[in-house]
Amino acid sequence: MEITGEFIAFFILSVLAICGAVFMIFFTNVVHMGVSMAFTFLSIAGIYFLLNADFLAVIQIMVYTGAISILMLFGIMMTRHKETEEKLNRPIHYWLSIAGAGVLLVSLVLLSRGATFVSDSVDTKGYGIAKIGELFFGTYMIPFELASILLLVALIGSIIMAKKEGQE
Amino acid sequence: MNKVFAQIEWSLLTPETTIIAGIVLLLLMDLLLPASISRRWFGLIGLASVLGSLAFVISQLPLKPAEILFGTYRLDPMSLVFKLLFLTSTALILLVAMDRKKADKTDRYIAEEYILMLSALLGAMFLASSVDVITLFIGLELLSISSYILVGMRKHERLATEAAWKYVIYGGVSSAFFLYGYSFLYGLSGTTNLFALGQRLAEVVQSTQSDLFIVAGLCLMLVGFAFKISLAPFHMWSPDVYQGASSPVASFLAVVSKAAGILFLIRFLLIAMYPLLRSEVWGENMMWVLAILAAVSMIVGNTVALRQQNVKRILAYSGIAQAGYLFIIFPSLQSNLIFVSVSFYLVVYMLMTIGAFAIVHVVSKDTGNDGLTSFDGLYRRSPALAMAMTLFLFSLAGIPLTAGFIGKVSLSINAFASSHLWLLLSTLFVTTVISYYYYFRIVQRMFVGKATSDQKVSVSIFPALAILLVVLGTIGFGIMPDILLSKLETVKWGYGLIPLEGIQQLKN
Amino acid sequence: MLIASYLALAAILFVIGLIGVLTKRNAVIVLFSLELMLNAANINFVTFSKMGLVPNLNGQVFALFNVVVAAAEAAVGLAILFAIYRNRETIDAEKLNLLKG
Amino acid sequence: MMFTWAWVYPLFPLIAFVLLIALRDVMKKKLAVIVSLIGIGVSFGFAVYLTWMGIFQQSVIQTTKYQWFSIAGKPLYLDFMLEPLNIVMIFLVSLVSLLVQIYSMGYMKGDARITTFYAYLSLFTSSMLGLVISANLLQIYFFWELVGLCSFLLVGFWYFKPEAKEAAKKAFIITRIGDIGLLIAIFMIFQKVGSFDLRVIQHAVDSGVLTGGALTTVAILIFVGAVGKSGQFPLHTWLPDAMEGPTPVSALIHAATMVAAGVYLVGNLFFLFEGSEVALTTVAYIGGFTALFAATIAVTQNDIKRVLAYSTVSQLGFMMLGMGVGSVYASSFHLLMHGFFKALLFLAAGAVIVALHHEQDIRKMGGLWKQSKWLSIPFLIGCLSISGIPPFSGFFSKDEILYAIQLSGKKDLLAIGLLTTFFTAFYMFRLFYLVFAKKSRGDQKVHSISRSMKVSLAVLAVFSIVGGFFSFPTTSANAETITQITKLQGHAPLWLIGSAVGASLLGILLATFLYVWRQGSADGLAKRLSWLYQVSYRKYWIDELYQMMFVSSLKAVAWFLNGFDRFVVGGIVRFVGWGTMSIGRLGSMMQNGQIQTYVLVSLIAFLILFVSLAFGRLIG
Repeated sequence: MEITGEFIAFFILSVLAICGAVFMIFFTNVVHMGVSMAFTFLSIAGIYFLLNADFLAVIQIMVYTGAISILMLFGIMMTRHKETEEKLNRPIHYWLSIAGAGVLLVSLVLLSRGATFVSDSVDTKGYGIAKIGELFFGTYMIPFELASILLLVALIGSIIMAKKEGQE
Repeated sequence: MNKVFAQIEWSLLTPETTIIAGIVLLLLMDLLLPASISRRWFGLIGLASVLGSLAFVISQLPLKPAEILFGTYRLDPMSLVFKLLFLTSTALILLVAMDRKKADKTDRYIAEEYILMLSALLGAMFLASSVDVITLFIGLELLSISSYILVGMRKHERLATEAAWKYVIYGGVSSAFFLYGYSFLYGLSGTTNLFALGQRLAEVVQSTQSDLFIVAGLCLMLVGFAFKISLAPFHMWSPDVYQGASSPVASFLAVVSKAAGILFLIRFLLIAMYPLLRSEVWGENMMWVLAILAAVSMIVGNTVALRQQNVKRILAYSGIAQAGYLFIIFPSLQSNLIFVSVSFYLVVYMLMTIGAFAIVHVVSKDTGNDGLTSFDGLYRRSPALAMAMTLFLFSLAGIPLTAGFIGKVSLSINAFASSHLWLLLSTLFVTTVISYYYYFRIVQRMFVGKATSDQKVSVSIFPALAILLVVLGTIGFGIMPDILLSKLETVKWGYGLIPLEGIQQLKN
Repeated sequence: MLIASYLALAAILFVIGLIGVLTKRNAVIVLFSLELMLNAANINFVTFSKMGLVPNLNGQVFALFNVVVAAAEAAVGLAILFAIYRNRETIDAEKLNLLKG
Repeated sequence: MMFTWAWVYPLFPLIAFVLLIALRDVMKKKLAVIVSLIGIGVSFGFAVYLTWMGIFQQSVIQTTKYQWFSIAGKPLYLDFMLEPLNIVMIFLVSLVSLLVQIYSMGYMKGDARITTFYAYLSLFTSSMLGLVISANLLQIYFFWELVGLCSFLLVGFWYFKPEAKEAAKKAFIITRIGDIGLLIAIFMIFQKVGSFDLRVIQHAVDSGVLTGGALTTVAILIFVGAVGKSGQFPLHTWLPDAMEGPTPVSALIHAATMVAAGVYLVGNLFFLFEGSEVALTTVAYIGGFTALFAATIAVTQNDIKRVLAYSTVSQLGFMMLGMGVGSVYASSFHLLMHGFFKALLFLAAGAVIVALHHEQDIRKMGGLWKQSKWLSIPFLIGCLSISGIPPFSGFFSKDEILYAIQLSGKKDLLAIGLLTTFFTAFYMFRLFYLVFAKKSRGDQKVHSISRSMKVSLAVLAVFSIVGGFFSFPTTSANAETITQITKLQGHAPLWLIGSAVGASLLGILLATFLYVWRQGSADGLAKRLSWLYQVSYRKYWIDELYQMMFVSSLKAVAWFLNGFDRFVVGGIVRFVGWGTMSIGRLGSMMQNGQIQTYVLVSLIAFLILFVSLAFGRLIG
């Protein structure tokens, strides 16, 4: 395989992403878990850059690495009961989960391996933010508006659920 | 670009905009009215906007199929029927939901509750009128996220929050499976339009002789569909969530959410997958998958229901079984007739489920719990309620003279007429017999059990109206099903499954 | 650069996310893992948007929509967890099992 | 001018039911009974009119049909038929219902839920009448289920008795096994023919659309439904247990009408059976076997109602046997006569039970002959009738069936028929003697029976005596009817009549010998005349014979069949229950409240799906 800059970048980013995710699984300190997950999200943003999805990468950093990670850390802080995560008390469940996930992984990787018929490179000059904007306010205008209602609903819902009672 | 927008017939969207207007109005009222004013009548605003929307939908008749922006919004007979179904059920559920406890702890979120119900409805309506996966997905998520919160609204109750949590996680996982699966199909087709998708997939299969990615994608997506429809073994969230949610919300999930999932599945399979389903191997495989899901649902739903002590859980399991009944017809996807049966059964299912949950709501409000015991001796206390509940349960069980019987007959007939799935039908018959047991158990408790108090169960005017309407429907469609069936038979279902140009060609 | 590598990366992240959902006891981490699964799906979309059989921007647009949905889901999920924490002082996934049977 | 509204028959009892159920808290009990009686009375009035017009005047009765709904583009009609078989059934059902309701005024007096009881009875009558006028399979099924439901409600009417509850459950489950067969048959027919309409189906059979293996399968599946409802072997076990219900219910539902519905169904759909030799043979042999073995069991029973219940099973088997050898005429005739005398026997037995303070064990009864002529004479009439002694009604109809068997040429079945006749006479007179002969074995004073009960007994007794003199209506050869009922050619030969009556007399004689003479002879042996010594000497070997033939062998049969009931049929019932419950238990065990388990279950299900569909190709 020819070693290109893209390959090296992909290699580093994916190792980072996978490590972050794996550490999340194996860490015992809950805060560490959150931080390692943030790393994964950041690496995914890098992957998006590699795939010429600049706008999405920026959004990924802002929403995931920024907002959601911080939100989750807040969540961990505010609901912290114990600092460390304990192991599951259900060994059968645990091992079945690992086995099931293993089978899934094997089949998905085998599946990806078979993706040879997919064209390998494409002209991505047109993948600019302007084009995305056109799509959003053209073809996908209706789902776009719908998404705004979705966010409104999420906002209202979060407020209801998270609000402390008895303040008034 | 501006010209394009000017040409689009935005007036098609009036039913949806009416709902949005209702949401905005509720938000503003809640904001502007002083806290001291009771918000209990807000339900009327919600109801008004639903009824307004219903009127607009009806005013779109006689229907001219139309599309906006490449099918991201589309109006065809299928979407119209399902919208009518969603709107009617929401209207009935709103009537029930207006009956609230005195000084309920959730009273301060009364406006939000109606807003969320309307927004969930809005999601379902957009889902009903689209053939674009993005709109379908966003509509589905709007429905889901609104429902998550609706379930957890009574946040001072442990059961409610726990139910909401389970719903979010299960819903999230199935969304992830759905998206992951669809990503493969996108990779093959590069489109989000269902018609283009179907065409492209058929070409791909022909040119590469491989359908591995399609199978993988479809299997992954099925998790998402089966979750929404609560088909076993992807049903496990539903009993817990129904129990934790308030009864009106549970009936909303059981009816609107389920019907939306079914519509999505129908459109997806019959538009995007249809070219493949017609091929022998593919069709056969898919037939078996759906048949197994249906059989497992019937068996699991009906047997586990036997062990339940909580009425809402019983109804949840019964809903799982009902989804299974509905699916006996799907293995024979070729037939156009299935739509008549499916839509008729959905209407019937809507009536009896909303009715049953409405009574659970009224009774549990009175007794303070929704266990089986709360129904003890209901006949002595409120004969009318007990009779209505008996009717709904009989209808769910498929006893003659109720709409449920006709629904089951019409499903079985079409399943017979177009396929040879004896196994599925035998399962239907056998599990129906099993189901008698737990339905009768409730009936027995109502008529024979000893009531803990002699007081009448108080029912306020709105839920009484809803129950009355539902009773009339259940009996009416049971005795004179032709009122509805003949209407449904004239609907041009096929228009919902072909591109707009195709429809215009057909018309000329 | 092979498309298979990207797809494999997505698959690995998806499965790790799933393991997190299945085995973590802290509910916040469960929610976090769920986000990871959604992200994995997004990687697929973006990959196909560049290297699919019919590459176009629709994949990226879909991914953007997914980000919106995922964020909304995360917010709502976390808010629900707060409510649970207020109710019973714990968000241990193993203890959230009042509803069963 | 003949009125064509067939639906009036079920209508009035239905109205009565609705009124009774709706107003059962406000209505006085007396009024409720009157309302119910009026409902069935009106229907009976119409039935008499119909019988007069349709049978005695032989006018052709037109019926109209109404479109109900359409499925798959095919209209479904509410369709009625008023052919001779239907008219007779309407007459039988409405008459027995009316009499049972009159009887219940006395029998159920003082029961707190008498209004409910009458409501259920009305609903039953209504649905039974609906059943016998339906000309559409789906409609038949509809009412078929409804009568089953009423039976369930009425068997379990005294739900506070655990046995009643169990019996209701058993009846429900076992008849449902048959119903599934019937339902599958109905849908198979629809698939092949495209209609539920009996006329269309008949046409399809005639024109060869439905033929061969499919026809056999359909016919046998329909027979499975009839087996469940009519208590044929091996689904008979629910019927004796159903005797836990109130006795009027046993008389109406489990003797005269509902259990005969299976026979009626076979008769009504006889055109399906006609085309298939296999199906007919199955019907004949199952019927014959049931007739014989139920009769032998009846010999060993000690509960008065259970004897009658087994007798019902046996007689229904006899009717099936008649159907199986191809004579709708003979079987329907016997069905009608059986309806009269079995209802009479049950109502009399109910009166006995009331008179003896709810004692049902015949070993503790006796001597009622002298105490109450009102009980003993109707009971005797019933016994003579069922035994087939001329000129009582049973003689005529039984004779026709035996003649039909003889015509079919099946010697083995004829032997079974005669043997059944013998056993029938024997167990009926055993019952009669134990209850009525000799001295009273209990020492309580006998209750007097009320007037309403006497009326019903008297009417049924009259019908049991004279019923046989009216011949069963037949269809004219050129009429377009669904059920062709034609008289048997010629008359039964004298030897057949002679051997049938002889078998009965032998049975009666044996019973007399064993239960009347033998007992008396034991104490005062020395004082008797010498021929009594002879008798007592003979008694010795008759005792041996009795011991060998009846006590031992029948006990063995009974033991075997009891085992069959308990282990095989009961086993099936239990297994169905157990299997269902364990799937339920497993399902609810997995539902352990952990969302992670739920996700895991879904994951595994998904993997099974995915791997089975695609994994092979993934590796390859």
